[in-house]
Amino acid sequence: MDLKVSDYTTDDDLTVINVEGEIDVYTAPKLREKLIDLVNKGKYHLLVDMEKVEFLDSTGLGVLVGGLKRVRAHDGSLELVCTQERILKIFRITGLTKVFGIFDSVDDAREHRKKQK
Amino acid sequence: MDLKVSDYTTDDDLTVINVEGEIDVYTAPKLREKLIDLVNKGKYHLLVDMEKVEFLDSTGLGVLVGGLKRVRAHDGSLELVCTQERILKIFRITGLTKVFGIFDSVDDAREHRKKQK
Amino acid sequence: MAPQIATVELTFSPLPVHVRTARLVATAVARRGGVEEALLDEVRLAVGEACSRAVEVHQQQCPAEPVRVELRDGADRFEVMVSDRVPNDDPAGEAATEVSPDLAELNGDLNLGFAVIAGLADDVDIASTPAGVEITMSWPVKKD
Amino acid sequence: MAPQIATVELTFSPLPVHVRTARLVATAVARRGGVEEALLDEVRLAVGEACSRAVEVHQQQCPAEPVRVELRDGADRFEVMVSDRVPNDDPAGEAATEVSPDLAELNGDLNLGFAVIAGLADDVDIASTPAGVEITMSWPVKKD
Ligand SMILES: Nc1ncnc2c1ncn2[C@@H]1O[C@H](COP(=O)(O)OP(=O)(O)O)[C@@H](O)[C@H]1O
Ligand SMILES: Nc1ncnc2c1ncn2[C@@H]1O[C@H](COP(=O)(O)OP(=O)(O)O)[C@@H](O)[C@H]1O
Repeated sequence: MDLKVSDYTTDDDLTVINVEGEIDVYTAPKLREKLIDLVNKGKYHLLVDMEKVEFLDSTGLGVLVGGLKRVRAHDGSLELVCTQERILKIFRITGLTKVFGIFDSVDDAREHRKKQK
Repeated sequence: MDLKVSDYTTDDDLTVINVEGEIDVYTAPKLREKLIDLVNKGKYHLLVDMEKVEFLDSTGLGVLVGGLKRVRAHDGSLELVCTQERILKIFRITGLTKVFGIFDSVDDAREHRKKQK
Repeated sequence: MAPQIATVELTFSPLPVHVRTARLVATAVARRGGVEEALLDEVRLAVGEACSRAVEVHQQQCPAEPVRVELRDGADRFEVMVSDRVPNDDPAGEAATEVSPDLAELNGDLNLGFAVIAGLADDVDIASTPAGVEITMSWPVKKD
Repeated sequence: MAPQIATVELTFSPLPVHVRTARLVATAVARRGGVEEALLDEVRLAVGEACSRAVEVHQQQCPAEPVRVELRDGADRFEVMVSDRVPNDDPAGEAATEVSPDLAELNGDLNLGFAVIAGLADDVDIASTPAGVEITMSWPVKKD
């Protein structure tokens, strides 16, 4: 199962990254490139939609953490959309649920973002 | 994928054996037992419906050939229903298309049987 | 052809259930190695036949020894070698016998397995070494 | 516990793509060995993590050596051992470090892989031998 990564930016300047497939040691570099690319283009508010992710390992986690560090350097944010228990479990095991904002939907994340402004 | 084997006998005394799943070195003994069991019960006209067979190897072929030998010993018959190209190919490669009557459907096989009587 | 390295090797106790594992692995590695979808069915079946045969001879002669499958993902061929540890077998001789559809012949051991391998693999080599029998099969690869 | 035999062994060149093969094989053998469906996700992930780690150290230190995965289908446990050929590593020490959610700590190497393994495998043992590092994990089996 290969990894598909696409993105779009909303009018409130949030860049939503849709990830589909398996994020593992084989495919994580692709996601990493996408995140680096977006930051280089000045997109510092990222929301990674994980709803279509079928598998996630620590390499994938590492890439998300790396992305977070990058956007933080620009006072940005990297948050996640994830409701899948098997994926959430991996964030929980590694303590990363406390590091990432995790939302039930893209709309929830945008709502939250508006309130914080 | 395990193998499911079930059977019923029509009023024209044909016993239809429905086989579902993979017939290979691991599961073929199950089909073999069913054929032996039917012959022991006096069922000498067998029609094996292969439409739901997902995989067939030479062990499975061997079991069908073994069944054919058994019913022939009682002037019986063992025929097949198979339209799947990937399964037919295996009969063709081994020359067994010339040994088994192969039909497109259970009805076709019954029709053929009536004409021969 | 350039020397090929064994990228994945599987060894397993000679039990029918592990033939399924071997089929699964061979198909997955072949797919990733660039073997066309249309050929994967052939890989699955031919590797299964070679492994079934090896399991059978091991069960008879050396049930404690594992069967070995080597998958080599070469530049232009995907190669599979299945080796058993039972020498003095005569698989090539058997394989040479054409399968006859004559029912009279079905009394003997038909070696349908070899017929299937020969019919499916693009290229087959059966070698009888002092250690045992090695069946090597290969298929073309489309690299992108 | 009774001595267990290695029923299936997989060795592969240290490439990320083969970690996928290892996950596939481990999950298939675990399923057939009687590991409950609910636990298979954990097997898949933990084996993947151990193999990813081994691939990484091999790529750095011995890219020509294969990584080995042994799957032992025991009477009451399904056991997986992943071994690399890179000694003098200190995986146990690293593993002992608790993963802290403090962002300040994310600058260092988090060893998220070990955190995942430790969190998922029912029983984990990490041994540093002169030959390399062996990570052994196991899960309960329900035999019918
Ligand atoms: N496999 C991994 N295991 C643990 N932590 C990782 C892993 N991969 C990346 N990280 C963490 O993510 C950070 C960023 O890694 P990476 O994506 O390679 O970007 P960078 O180029 O900034 O190093 C690393 O400093 C490390 O803390
Ligand atoms: N794996 C096989 N390869 C080739 N021929 C086989 C195989 N299995 C069975 N046969 C053929 O089918 C016949 C019947 O085999 P089997 O089903 O074991 O019943 P039997 O109890 O009559 O030997 C065998 O004599 C042989 O010709």
